[in-house]
Amino acid sequence: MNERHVDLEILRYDPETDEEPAFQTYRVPCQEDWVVLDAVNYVKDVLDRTLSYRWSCHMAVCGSCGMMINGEPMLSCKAFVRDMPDRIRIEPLANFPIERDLVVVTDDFMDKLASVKPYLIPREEKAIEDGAHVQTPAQLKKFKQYTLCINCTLCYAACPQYAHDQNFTGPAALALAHRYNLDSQDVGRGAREDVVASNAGIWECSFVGACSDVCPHEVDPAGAIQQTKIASTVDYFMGLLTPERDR
Amino acid sequence: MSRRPYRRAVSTTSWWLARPRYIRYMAREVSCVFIGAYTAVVVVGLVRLSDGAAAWGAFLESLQAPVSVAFHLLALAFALYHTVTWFNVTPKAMPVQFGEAQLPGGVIIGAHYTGWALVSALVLFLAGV
Amino acid sequence: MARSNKPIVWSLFAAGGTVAAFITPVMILVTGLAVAVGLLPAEALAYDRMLALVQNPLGKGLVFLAVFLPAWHAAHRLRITAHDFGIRADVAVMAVCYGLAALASVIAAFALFRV
Amino acid sequence: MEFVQYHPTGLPGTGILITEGSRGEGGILVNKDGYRYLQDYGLGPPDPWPRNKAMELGPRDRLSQAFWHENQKGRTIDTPHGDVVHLDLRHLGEKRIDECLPMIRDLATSYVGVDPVHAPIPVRPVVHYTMGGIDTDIDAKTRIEGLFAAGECACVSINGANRLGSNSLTELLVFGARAGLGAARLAEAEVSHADEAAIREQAAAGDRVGRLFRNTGGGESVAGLRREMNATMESGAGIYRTEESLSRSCAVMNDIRRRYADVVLEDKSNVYNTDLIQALELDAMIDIAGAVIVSALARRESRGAHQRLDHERRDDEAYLKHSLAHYVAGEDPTIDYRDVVITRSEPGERVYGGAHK
Repeated sequence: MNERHVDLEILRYDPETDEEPAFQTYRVPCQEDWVVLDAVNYVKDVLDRTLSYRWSCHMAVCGSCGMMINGEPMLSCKAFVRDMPDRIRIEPLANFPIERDLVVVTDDFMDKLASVKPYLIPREEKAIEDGAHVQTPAQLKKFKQYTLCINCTLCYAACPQYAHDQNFTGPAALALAHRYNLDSQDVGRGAREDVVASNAGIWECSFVGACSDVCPHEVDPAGAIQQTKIASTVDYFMGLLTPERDR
Repeated sequence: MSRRPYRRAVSTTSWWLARPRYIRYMAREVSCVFIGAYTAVVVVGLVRLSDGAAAWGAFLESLQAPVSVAFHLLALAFALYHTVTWFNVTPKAMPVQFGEAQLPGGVIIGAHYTGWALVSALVLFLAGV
Repeated sequence: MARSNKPIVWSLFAAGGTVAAFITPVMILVTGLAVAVGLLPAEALAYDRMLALVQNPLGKGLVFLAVFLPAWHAAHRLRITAHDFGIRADVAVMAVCYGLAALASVIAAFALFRV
Repeated sequence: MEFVQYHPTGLPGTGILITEGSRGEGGILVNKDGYRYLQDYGLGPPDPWPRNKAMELGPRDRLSQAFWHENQKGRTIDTPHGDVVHLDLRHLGEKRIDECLPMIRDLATSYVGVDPVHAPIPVRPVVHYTMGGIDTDIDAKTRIEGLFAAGECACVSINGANRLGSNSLTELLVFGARAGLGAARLAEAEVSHADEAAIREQAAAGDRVGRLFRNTGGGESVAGLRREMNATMESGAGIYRTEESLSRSCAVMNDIRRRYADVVLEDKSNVYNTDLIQALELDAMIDIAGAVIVSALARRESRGAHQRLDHERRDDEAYLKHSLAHYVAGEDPTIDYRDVVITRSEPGERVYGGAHK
């Protein structure tokens, strides 16, 4: 198999020794079918054991190996070296604080995710004896796309509004809220609305659309947010017309 | 443990130069300046129209000035960019589902362009083309 | 967190953006370019025709909407764009943008009322 | 721990799984001659349609074993990433593939450069799941007070010597919840389990990390030892085992265990030190590999995912039992047994294919 030498410029940062991050370059012999993660693993296994980064499944389902690759947020297990120039610049995901090397702190995202109540809120609890919850394929189709999110946070790294205002609930969390709002088994929309329809929620989004561009599973958070804006606007005016309605 | 998470600075003024996608976004947003300015021209025109035939004639004459033509050319380019970017995202904002089938985005976009062509043709027809 | 009042301005933005997308290009073409450079005969924008248009109640309404909605669309987007260019004084920006749109709407209404 | 499931259709090189769903839709497995070889291994007849428990929808262990035999007969296809057979989906057509298996098309196209609409996907068995694990009760409690385990690391015995696809969901959702609830209840009971022995154990664990940091000699690398471990486990304790192959791997693993003492950390940082994490993981994996080998050596029969070429029959009399491996510092684990509790499903003959009906 053909081997090709690629220079990886990796942003390094060890809080115990470094004032600020700096690039370090590694020359890596790459196989033709390698992804960037394979090249980074080569650095770790052969050239420099001190490099820190996250990865797990190597097949684009676990969402842990996101990195900025030549400035674009990507899953490094799905970024093929054959599509890249001979110098590949690798940085930790943008818009998150750097813990160490390519590892970022995602606590803020986790909090945002929890804030939109990303779980089914049923009308009433149903005992197992009462049988299955029934949902038609058409009802499933309404939200299925938004279930494909793997929480890789590439969309947060791509979002300029999150970059400028960390209060923004952000693409993945809002898309997930939309997913549950559209679910025929769920009645939690009102409970989510206080977070979703706040200034820091959908209204912080200016529809740049970069989140949907970088999504590895075509979830389209930008579309989800636009749909939520329309639904929330309808809600808002309905609320004005019927102020006594329980909101 | 001596954690010290490092936060990289993001420019608040020039961030959008970093990626082509951001530049396209800003071009779309800046279209509002031209749509707003053109709307102002229309308002001036309405005022001149209400001032009478002479004022309206003077207004029409001022539109022939090279600077006016240049402005309108630029405004047209941005207005067209607004139209294209606005229509192309309609399937995202307003998806249409029949049963299990999703109406293809191209159909929704195509319907908008068709409507646009009809409206434009109607206006041109009324203008005497 | 409190629910936002943005639906008021956003609905105007969305409606205005749609109207602008459909009619602004052809309006610019007719009023700003075609007649000015002679692609369309000057009669297209003749005083009598224009006056007839804005004196007709339906025409009056349509012309007002063609000013009012794009103006609010542009105002709201300009507010966001100012933020995107790093201007963080949102209250001042909001006052200027929405103020201009309100002013344009009022003047247009006044002119249409007068003819 | 001797029961390790191989998934029959992984991509060569990466080991990425091509889901059973692709065979459920009607995908077929063929050898280098384009022959549906599964019919030679008691899984036939080779109907053109998918049938439950027959041909390509036979159990994972049988399909993986059939591959091994085809490989022995020289009827597999040689690639730079090892021998493969072909999973052919072409007859399903582009529309069906895009509707039902979009992810498979994406994975195959991206990772092996094969579009299943136009060409068969190269696949081979890949190590997939350990049926064994930390011994827990039905509340996910382990033998160590205060320690709960759930998921693949645990063995609550919803799998036997084999495992059905998607059972991991039960392991996670049901027993994950029970573990969490159990741990929360224990924490609320305000009982302190920090007795002297526990404190000594914690100190020993801390010392283990400290020793890794202080170690300067040797110069064994984690990645190098891990690669050797992978190779010997695959060759000696893989789809088929023998006394001889297992003993060979046992010796290699003992050597790796000895050399592990010479692992040196390059990374001395206290923040997100993955060099340390990998060293600790390797340490644990060496123990687990030892448990797999020793329990497999002791089980002189073939059952489910444990197939001995030198003991091909199942022996319920002697081995209808769980093997329990106990850790002994620096030595092979000791093995003892516990009876299997049989509830609704009696052990029976495993018959597949449609011919017997």
